[in-house]
Amino acid sequence: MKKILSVKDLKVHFHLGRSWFKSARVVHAVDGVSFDVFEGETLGIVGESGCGKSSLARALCGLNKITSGSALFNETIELATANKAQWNDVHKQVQFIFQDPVAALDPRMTVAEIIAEPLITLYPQMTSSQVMAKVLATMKLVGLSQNQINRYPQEFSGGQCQRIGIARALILEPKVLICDESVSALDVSIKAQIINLLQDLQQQLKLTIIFISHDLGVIKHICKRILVMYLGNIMELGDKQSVYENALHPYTKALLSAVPVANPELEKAKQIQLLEGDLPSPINPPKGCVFNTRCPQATNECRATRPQTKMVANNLVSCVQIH
Amino acid sequence: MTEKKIPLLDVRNLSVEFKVQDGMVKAVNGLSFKVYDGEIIGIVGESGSGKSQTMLALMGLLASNGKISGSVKFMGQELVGISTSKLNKIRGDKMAMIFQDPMTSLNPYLKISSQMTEVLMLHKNMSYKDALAESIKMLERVKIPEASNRIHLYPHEFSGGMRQRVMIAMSLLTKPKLLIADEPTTALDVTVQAQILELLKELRKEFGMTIIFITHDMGVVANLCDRVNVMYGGWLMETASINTIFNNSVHPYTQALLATIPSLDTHVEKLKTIPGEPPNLLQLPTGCPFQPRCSQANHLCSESIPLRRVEPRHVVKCVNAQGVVL
Amino acid sequence: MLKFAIKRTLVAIPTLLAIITLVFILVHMTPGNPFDGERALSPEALKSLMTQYRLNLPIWQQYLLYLNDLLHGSFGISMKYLGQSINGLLFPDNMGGFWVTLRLSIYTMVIAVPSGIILGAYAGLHKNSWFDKIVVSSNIFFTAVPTMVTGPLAVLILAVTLRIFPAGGWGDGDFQHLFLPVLVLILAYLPTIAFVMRGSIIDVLNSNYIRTARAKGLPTKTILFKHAIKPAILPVISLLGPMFAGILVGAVVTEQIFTLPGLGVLTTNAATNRDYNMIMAITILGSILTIVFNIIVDLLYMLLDPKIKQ
Amino acid sequence: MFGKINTLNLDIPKTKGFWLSVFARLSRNKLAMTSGLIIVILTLMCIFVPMVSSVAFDKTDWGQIMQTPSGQHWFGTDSLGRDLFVRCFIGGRITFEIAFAAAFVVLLVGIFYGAIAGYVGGKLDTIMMRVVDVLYGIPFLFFCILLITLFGNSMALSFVAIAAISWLDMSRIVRGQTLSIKHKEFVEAAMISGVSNLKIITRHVIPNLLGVVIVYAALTVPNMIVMSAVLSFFGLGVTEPMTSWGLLISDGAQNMQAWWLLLFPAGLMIITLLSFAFLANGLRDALDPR
Repeated sequence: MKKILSVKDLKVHFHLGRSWFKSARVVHAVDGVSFDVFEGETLGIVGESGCGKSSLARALCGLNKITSGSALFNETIELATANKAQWNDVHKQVQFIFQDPVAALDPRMTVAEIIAEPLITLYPQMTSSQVMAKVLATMKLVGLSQNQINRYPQEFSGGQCQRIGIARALILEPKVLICDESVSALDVSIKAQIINLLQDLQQQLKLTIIFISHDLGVIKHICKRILVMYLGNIMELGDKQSVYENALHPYTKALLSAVPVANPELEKAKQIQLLEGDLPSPINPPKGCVFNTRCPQATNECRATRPQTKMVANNLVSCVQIH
Repeated sequence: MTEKKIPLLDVRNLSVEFKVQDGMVKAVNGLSFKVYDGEIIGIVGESGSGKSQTMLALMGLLASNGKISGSVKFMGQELVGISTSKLNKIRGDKMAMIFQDPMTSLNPYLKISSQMTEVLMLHKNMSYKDALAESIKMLERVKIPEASNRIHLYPHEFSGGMRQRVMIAMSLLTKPKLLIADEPTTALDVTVQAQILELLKELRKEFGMTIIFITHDMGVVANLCDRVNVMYGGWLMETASINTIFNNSVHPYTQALLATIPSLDTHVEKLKTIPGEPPNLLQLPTGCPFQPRCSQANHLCSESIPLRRVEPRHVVKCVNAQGVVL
Repeated sequence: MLKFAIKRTLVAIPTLLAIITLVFILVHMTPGNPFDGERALSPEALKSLMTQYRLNLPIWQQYLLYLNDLLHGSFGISMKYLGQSINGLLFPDNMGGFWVTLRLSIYTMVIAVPSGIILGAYAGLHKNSWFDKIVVSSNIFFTAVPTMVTGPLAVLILAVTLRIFPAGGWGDGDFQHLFLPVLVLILAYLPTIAFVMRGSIIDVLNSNYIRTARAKGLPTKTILFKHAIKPAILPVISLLGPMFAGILVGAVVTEQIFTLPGLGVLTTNAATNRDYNMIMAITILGSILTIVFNIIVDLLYMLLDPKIKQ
Repeated sequence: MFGKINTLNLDIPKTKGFWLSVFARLSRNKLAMTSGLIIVILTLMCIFVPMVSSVAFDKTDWGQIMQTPSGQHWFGTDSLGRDLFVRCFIGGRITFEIAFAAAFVVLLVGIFYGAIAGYVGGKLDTIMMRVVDVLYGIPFLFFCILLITLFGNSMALSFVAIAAISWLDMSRIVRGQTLSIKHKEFVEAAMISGVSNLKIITRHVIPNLLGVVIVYAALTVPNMIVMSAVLSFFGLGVTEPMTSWGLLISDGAQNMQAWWLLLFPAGLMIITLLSFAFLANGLRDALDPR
């Protein structure tokens, strides 16, 4: 299977206000992450707030600048050093679905203009009739009816706005779709509609989907391979079966046990591994393994050395204690 | 389980409406349910289902353009239409409430100590010294490290999870009979949410207070609650014990809601969806608000629909339900 | 707290320096010099004047000397009243000049701010009552119509027609003569303070933490005076900074209407007589006052808002 | 871009665009519409009354000094026997000219300066905002008087002086708006569709900015009127025999016993300023009906 994206030791850091009193404070949002994405698969990136999953996703589509490390797209374009022309090429093949469906649409533009903008920008040579044909086809694809074409975003519900956002992304016929918490802002009944839509589109258009979420239930339903992140680092990476059934990393285990399941018998019987304390600040992450401040099995070795990611059973795990 | 004693909370035909520019928003219409002492009851529904408005109405915290009708008896005392001064005797003392957004629910300009001691000094007329000691004890009880000096800090010096613990500690100072929690863990991370849910269960055992827990997350309900009220479009669709709701619920909406949730234990290829859009509270259809999206809808659904008791304490508001009409 | 005060003052110094430099450069960019238009001066008289005003020195030297004077609190010498020190004109010991403007501004602030807060709070608590409508409409009227229109009208009605107050003049600053000018100034600023206070009370009372306070069963008095007062006052305090500069200018305009011997008359004389030094002095004095006042407002703001203390 | 979007052949009705619905809401606001009407009428009178009137604005008539308003002189005459009615409207014309010209400059400089500072951000933004802080430190009246005394007293210069210091508020508001729009997700969506920065500003930032700018523009014009009046109150800017509302009011204030000399120009000014205020309020409500 072709590696559509291979990421090596990627870092995304933000510099907070450089006031000349205090030294510049740096947020280590993504702190050395390596993984590959294969064509046609659905990779889930899961983690709690502040774990860097959004910063990683935004770096892969050019919204955040890559501080260091490499991200090779389609085995040809290196995203860390891509120029404008290369980025335009990447944008044609990698598109992004945002979390807040309404804020992702310009209130002053009609549905037609919103959906057509990427096409008109990246394929200027297309004629007006070609553009309109493409817009109508993509609207049908995502379940929007033709007579909504002249409407404005305020006239739509959350779910419909997300469909418009998806149509805008698909009009370029991308290879990769990055969804950043794309269903988290929706009501339960509407969430299922959009999840099913994404799955149908993936089969129909042979899309590779990178789905970012804090909701382990949604991730389990949609994704084939799961990547668990904590404070800018990868804790565990493996296919759905092995991560959900026999997780190895203590954080993954604690995370899975903390998620409430919609089944009273299971919930009452469950033994929850409570994590003590709060998430440390990404401005000065803990030395050694970043999880050591909250990990029930933390030892001095964890506090000293930064664990290497290694293959154990069929999971990639970065934990010193697991062999 | 027959009617053993008078319910702690008895809500009869409660309706809440808001006057807005283009009409009347019917947030809650004709809600009736009972809550018994010591229960943890979950109120579940999507946004716009009226779950929060019900409790805000009960606590007298509705927006100025809100109108309440019907009856709510708390420990036998009628709350609808009560004067603010009488209500102030109850809320904060026998009845307490915690809210969803920990970042804005505490006064950013006052120290935690002053926000906690004022409750005890008012309702239990304690001195500041005793109130402070009691507050520190309660903060330690909700596992806040070095409570004795952190109590003198300001809210912005606490994390989201810590602040929610402070809110819980503050609400339990006067040992209330009823604690209303309006989505307290929705804004928190999963691991922090688990801490708060476990804390609530321990405190319930220790103080024996009744909890009304409002949420849209069926997993949280399964973890915490004894009984569940399912609401939609301002109506109470079904109320039953936790096992009945999850395993043999009667109302089509409850069944549909459970089928759409991608929970950890679902192994289905494709999620069942509920077609259509959430209800518009300005133009609710006559009769059942779920009718436009319901797979088992028929012509009866648009008339007024009676409450039917399918079994003791399992009440459903649907034409298809078999049971004695209340 | 002190650390913040020092930091805030240090930040203000470059701003003040920039203003002084800007004004200095503007003044010295003008073609020719102020004396050539004057009555025919003999060459030596002209030369001695030039040296007296250091105009013969290179410009940067003049600038440094000027800064040095400023540091010693002297604004140099007037170009109209040859040889007379500007400080004497600005700060005469008969309480005229700058002191008049200062008194007017202080009286206005002292009366307008507290009453604005109280009236605004009352209007905010009784939304859409007749009193609230008065506050809102008076805010629209008095923000739109400046002192230079309300002033003369007040004189026409109260002084000329009804003869309750003198039409102008300082009369050694007694109540009689001060009432109208201060009234006009208060009317120009009190409605704005009240309107901002009204808006902020309404926002605060709709906030989540006030809802928590009500859920705790606290009496209305406690909710208002313990929980709501600080957050409600903050927007008004941040309004006072820019408002002070407005009041300073308002006082100068009012002095013109009521012919009071304040900065106003000094400014007009300096303008008509092209007394550059005096205009420069007044502009820099105005800037110093505005910046000092902004520092005070920032410190006050910081006192109330714990988030800024760290 | 929009050229390529034509949905005409699909005969789908175009729902009311943003601006149409704003105008519809505005026209329902009686107060705002009447204020707009008053402003238009006043502007027309300022243009045509001096042209059409039989008496020239500067024709002194020693026989008619200080006449109370009469059939012949509707607004009465001033200390030189000149007809006040004509002078009020020639004064109005000058005041409007300065105000609209200064407002135009203020809007242009303010929007441009604010948009760049807001969009580019970083060091440039801090520098540009430091400049604004410095200029804010100087009370505007003294700065204008300084400029006029130094560079000569002409109408054109008073307009430059006012504009030179009034664009500050505008630039701050526009900067704030640009910052908030820049971080909105639809701008990021445009970025990852390869849209150039310039196109993002013209297609996404400016249209979402116009609402606030229009409201503030409707407030800038009366501010300019007041500033120019204050300057002429100090005898700067407009010089005799030409006049402006500021001069007329300061004349009126000098000889109070002739009440009409003050009442008519002050009345005109109050009506104009209030009309702009109500229009601005109407625009604000129409643009974001919360």
